[in-house]
Amino acid sequence: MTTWVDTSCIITVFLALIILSNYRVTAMIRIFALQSFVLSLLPFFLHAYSLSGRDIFIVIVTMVLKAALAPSILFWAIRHVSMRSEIKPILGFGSSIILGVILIAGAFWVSSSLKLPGGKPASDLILPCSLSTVLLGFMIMVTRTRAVTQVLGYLILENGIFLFAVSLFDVMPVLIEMGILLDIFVAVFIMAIVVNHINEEFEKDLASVSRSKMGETF
Amino acid sequence: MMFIVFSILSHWLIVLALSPLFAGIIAKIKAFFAGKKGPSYFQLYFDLRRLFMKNCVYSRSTTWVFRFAPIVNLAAVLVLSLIIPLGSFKAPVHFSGDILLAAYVLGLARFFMIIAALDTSSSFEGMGASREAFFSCLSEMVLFMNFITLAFLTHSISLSTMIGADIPMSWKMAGTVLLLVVGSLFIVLLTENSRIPVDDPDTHLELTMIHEVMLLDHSGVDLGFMLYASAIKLFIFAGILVPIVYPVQTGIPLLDTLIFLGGMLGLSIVIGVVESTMARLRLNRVRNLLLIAFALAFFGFVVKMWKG
Amino acid sequence: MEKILQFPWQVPFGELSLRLDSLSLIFIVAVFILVLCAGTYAAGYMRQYRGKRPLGLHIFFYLLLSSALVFILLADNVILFLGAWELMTISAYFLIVFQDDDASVRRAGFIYLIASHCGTFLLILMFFLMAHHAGSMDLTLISHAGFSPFLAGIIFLLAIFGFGVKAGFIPIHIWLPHAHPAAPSHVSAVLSGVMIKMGIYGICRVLWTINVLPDWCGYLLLLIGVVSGVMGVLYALGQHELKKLLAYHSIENIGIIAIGLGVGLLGRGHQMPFLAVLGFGGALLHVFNHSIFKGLLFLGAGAVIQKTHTGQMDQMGGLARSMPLVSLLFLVGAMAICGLPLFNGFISEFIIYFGLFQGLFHLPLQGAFACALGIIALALMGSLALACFTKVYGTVFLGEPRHPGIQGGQTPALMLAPMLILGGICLWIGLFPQTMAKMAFSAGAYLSHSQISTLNMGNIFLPLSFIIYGILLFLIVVIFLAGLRWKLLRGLTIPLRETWICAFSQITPKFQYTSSSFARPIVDFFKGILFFKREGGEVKGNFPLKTSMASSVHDAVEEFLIKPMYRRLTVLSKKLDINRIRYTQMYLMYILLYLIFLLAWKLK
Amino acid sequence: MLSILILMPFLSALGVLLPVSKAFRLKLFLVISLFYGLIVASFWKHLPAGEYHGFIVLDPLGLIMLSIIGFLYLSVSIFMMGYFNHEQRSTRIFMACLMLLLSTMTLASVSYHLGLLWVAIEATTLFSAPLICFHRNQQSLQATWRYLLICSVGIALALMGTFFLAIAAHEVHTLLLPSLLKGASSLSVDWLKLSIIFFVVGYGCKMGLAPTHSWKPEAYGQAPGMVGVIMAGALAQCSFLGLLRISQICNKTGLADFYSSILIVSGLLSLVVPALFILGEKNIKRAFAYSSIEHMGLLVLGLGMGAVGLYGALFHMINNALAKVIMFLTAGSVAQKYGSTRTDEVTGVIHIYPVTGVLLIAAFLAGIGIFPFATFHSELLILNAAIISRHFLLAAVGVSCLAVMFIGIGKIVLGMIHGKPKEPLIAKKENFYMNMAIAMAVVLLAGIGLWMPGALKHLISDAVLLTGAV
Repeated sequence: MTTWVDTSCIITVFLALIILSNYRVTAMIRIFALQSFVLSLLPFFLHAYSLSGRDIFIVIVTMVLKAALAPSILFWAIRHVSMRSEIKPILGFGSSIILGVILIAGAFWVSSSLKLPGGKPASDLILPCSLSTVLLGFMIMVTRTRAVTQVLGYLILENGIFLFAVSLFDVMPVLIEMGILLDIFVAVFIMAIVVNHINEEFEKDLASVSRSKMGETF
Repeated sequence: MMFIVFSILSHWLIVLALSPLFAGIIAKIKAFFAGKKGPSYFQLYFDLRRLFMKNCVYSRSTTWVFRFAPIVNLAAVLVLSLIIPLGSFKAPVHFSGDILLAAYVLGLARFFMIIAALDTSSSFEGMGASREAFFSCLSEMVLFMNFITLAFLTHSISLSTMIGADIPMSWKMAGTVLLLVVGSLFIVLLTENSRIPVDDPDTHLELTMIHEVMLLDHSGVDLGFMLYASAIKLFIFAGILVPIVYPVQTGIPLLDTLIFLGGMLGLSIVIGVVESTMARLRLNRVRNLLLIAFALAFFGFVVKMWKG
Repeated sequence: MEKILQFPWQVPFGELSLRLDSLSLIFIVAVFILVLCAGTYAAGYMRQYRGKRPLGLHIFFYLLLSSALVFILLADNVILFLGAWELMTISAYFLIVFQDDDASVRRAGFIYLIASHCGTFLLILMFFLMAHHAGSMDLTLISHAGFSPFLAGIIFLLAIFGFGVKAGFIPIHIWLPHAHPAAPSHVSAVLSGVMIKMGIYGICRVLWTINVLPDWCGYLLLLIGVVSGVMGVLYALGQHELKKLLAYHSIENIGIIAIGLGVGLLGRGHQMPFLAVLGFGGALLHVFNHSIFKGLLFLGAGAVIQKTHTGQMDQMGGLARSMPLVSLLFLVGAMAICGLPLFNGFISEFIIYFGLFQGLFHLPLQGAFACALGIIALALMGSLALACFTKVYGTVFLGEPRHPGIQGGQTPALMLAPMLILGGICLWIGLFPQTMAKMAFSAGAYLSHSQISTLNMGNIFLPLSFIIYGILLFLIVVIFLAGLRWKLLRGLTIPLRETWICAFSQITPKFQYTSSSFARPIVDFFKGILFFKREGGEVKGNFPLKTSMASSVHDAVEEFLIKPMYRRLTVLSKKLDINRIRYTQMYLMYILLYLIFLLAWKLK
Repeated sequence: MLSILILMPFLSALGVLLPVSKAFRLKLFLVISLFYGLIVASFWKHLPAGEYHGFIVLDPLGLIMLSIIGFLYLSVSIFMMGYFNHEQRSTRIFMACLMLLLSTMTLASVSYHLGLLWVAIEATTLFSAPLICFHRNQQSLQATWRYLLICSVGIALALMGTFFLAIAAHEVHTLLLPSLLKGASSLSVDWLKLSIIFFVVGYGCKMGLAPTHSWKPEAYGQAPGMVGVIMAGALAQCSFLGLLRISQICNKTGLADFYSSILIVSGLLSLVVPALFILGEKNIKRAFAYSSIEHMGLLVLGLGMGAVGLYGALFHMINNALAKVIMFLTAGSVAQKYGSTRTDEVTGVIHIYPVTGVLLIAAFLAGIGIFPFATFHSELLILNAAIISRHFLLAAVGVSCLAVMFIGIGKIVLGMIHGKPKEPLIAKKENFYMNMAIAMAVVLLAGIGLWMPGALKHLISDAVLLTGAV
């Protein structure tokens, strides 16, 4: 089963890289949904032979939250604020790919010095891949100017964390549940975006908001 | 006690009696060089007598300060005169630090002179006052530089010692130093007593006046006091200079006094000659003159330090 | 003599330990006299503001300031000292900005606050260095610890800058000439009289605490004294505003004090207790004297400004006739500050001179040279101060009013009484200096860690008594001459005429020399270091019409150092602030970079 | 007992959400915070027993935090009695969120399980967001957004930190603090280091340490005064509690130097950065925000400097909280009176509103740490710790930053206090509740500065012992 785990890790990182280099919002959301789907299958691969009730629960919840709910909220959001794509990419395709690759390299470099303790890990790719997904997600947030896409980046980052959490499945009881809490948290604050029309406010380019207005209260 | 009182009084007697004569001699010399007969040696005595008989006239804008200033002025120079040894080694009043008292009593007199001048609210006197204030700053600096050098030479801050007994010895040891000091002191003398080339004591009505113009509004007794004071002041400065250049001491009081007076006579002649041969300097040159004097004294100090 | 009281005080490192020794005693006496006098004066002076301003707050801060001053002088514990110090700084600020509807006043107050608070921070560092080294927050214990020359030097420098800001050493004096004119007069009296002396006290305390200092400290102190003194009085000459002029004179006197301290320090360093006592004692006596006569001068200035509603000397004149008593008292103060005989200023300056001459005779060459420098500087200061105060007295009180609006009037007794007291003290010390001199000398001996009984103080007291005889003699002569004059003029009616200005008929007050024109030659002479500016004044055309001339002396340090620095900082932070408006993700990027930095720094 | 403390506000939040009158809400709020305060006060006598098998335990550190929270809520609730007389906006959500925030912060300060701690802090972020955009205008929404984004990133990082810690502690097999400390020797150092870094950055975001501080001026600038108090005084310090917990572990595992070096770096940054920004500032709330960054930096520095510094830091936690009450509440009342918080629009407060003016003076003095306010002592303690631990340069830099800070804040606040007001000089009537709420804090802070209560002293030293700092 290790191959399955490895491939899903690789796929996760790769998809994150694609998203980083992509600027069409709908496409980004779809790819994200795919990534979440792959991730949510991980518990199966990890405990293929000894599926516990907890596994089933995790898989279902994550699938619902990550692969279904979050994307649909995002779609709703962009429909609501009627935006299709980023206005101006801060980084071009090439440069973002290169940056992503560098980040991935860094992630592998850092995690090379860290050994997952306790028995033989399900896959030694999990740690580097999760780290690089986190960094890529971070990078996406940094390079996007729109609220929705930044949230997307955050979701990717959070997928990376989830990937890591899954690997810790039997090291510590409650961790994955905490990851799921994070999901809920995110879901809530996407709502916040939509409800508060933050995006409409953000249609005005932030840079154009004058210093005095920023400084102004009331 | 009695002795002190007696010596003080006799000292004053000499000063009061001789200072106008000293000024008279200088005037005579100048007249001689100008090829005139000139006033009598005793002209100043007559003037003073006349002035003391006369009534005063005051400006409406003046206050008590204006009336008070001449008194302070005369009193100051009289007190000052007590620390000058006339011929003998010691002056009637001598203690370590008496030069400081002297300098500051002089300052007191100057203070009142200046505010009295400003009291008249006349532009000329204001001008004079301002210049007096300025030049006195420099001359005082020079004076103190000389004091420092002399003090450093004699390890004392009492004038009677500084220009007293061991001056002849110092001439042997550090003659150059004393030479420099003498030069700079002479310039101070000219400035402080408003002689040519710094100032002209004979005219009162020139915009380039410094000291003399401050007397414009004084009249009668006050003017008398003022003139007497300046005469005494000149006498005092000469009295400081003479023992340094002419340090002959026999030990017989009377004889010493005579020798001293001889020295004074000589100095008066020198002053007269200088005054009549030199032209008045432009005002802004005066300060350069004073700076030169300072340089001289300072150089003296440095040389002394060098000799150790 | 020293008394120590200790109470528990439950704050970190805090202990309510008070010590009263001969050093703090002389300061405390000055504080009490001046605070009481100024307070009484204020009772009369502040009447004009009743109902217009929050007087309650003002009084509160005045009392706070007074008590803070006392606590500073008594504090034997670092925390207590610093706390009292902070209180003093703040309450003084709120006293200064009393007339806060005037923008310049606010600015002055703020400059003061910044300057002194920065000083405080240096002090915190200094005290903690001391405490860290000695392992105690108690000054008495710290004084028992030995300090390495290097550490002692560092601490000394911190003290010079930290306390120097308060004391107003040049070049860290910038707050002083702004704050004093801005404050109400009784406040300026307290500020200049005692508050800036706290800086001196602090330095003395440090000198006392660290009893072995490297040699250069003495020279540095002396040099600072010379520079501050001369520059201070020169700036003072350049001023047109009465209280600003007085403020600069405070700097000058602080310079004189610093010279005294420097000589004392040199004496202490070279094991010459007599010299040390002379230097320290002279300085401390001058501290006392200055607080008295400067207080008197500020109160007098206040009385004048209250009537004329302006501090511009070029407009004043002839006030001696309308307010004779005030003018007389001001004259006393002026003569005292010029160090003229008869008043207290002369005594302390004489002692310092004496010490300098002793140093000239007995110190090694460079020391002697430094002393000579000090003497020259003192002489120059003396004569410049004389010029300055003849200018003040002549243009403010004598002559004719230069502006129609100027007339004096009755000054309430509540304001006159304290001035009379202060003037009386000036005369008392001037004629009978023994008491205060003894006090100052014992303080000096305490500061130089030497027993006064072992020294032959006659060497200084004898000249002092001679000085007094000389002054008395002078008075006798004056009286005699006055009598003579009266006798000569008896029976004659003295006619009053116009001032005779060389046969010129219509005389107007405009003819008079103004204070600026009076000071002009000196200011011109020192142009090089004074940054003396003139605008206008040149006459054009064959038939010149109206023209105007304005001259001003600018404070070099402020113009060329402080202002540009502050401007730069503000501009920088504005630039950064613009950056703040950029996209949020820039900050996300900072976080990312920070994370990566930490990872790279700590994990490899 | 503790669970009551957590649940009471939670339920009352639900109560607040019901459609009741504003007056009732205010009263309910006041009563709840009074109860809360009383309960916390009772803890000073003896600490309550742990609950939920040691997941929830109150130790001296937690008690310090709880007392701070309690006092803050009390004064805020009193303040609101006056403040909301003039507000038309609906207060339902606002108060509910405040209450939820209270319960979550309580949870955070009593949770002995690092996972639980993380959960609590995440929840606080969620509930504090709506408070910021109380005035729903563009700027406040932007501020909220920035706050949410940055803090959620922080939380994610903190979560990773927790995970790493979990891996480090795989032998202990739990994140309960006591067992972690017991099994400290078995923790794997590399993972611990990694987790420490992520914790510092993650919780640093919530504390607003530079360079993650950028949300602070925005959020505090937009939020109403009370929220500023809660966030700067309680919320930020809750996440500092997280760092304190980490330091407990580090002191056990001999990573103290590693930890303190990181802390000193971020502390220094948080001293320098606001000093660079403050001089250009005109808005009093933003200025106070910068000063709060500065104080967070001081806390972290203190934590990084061994026992003495920690003592100072804990003392400073309390003083800072009280100072923030004074500062932000005064700013709030000024803002409400003038409709602005910019120093060029607000002048002459002392002439029109004498009491507020005096309080503003107090706020200034307390904020920059002037005797007799206790902030003076705690700042000195931390500086002294820097010198004792021989970080002379650090002390010098810190001192100069404090000086610049002082200039910046002074320029703004004093500019407001003095000056010729636009309106005529007639003293106006002021609201009793608002001034009283502030005055309470002033008296307390000055009181501590003049005479530090023995109980407090002991509490702090117990806390220091607890962390095992040397």
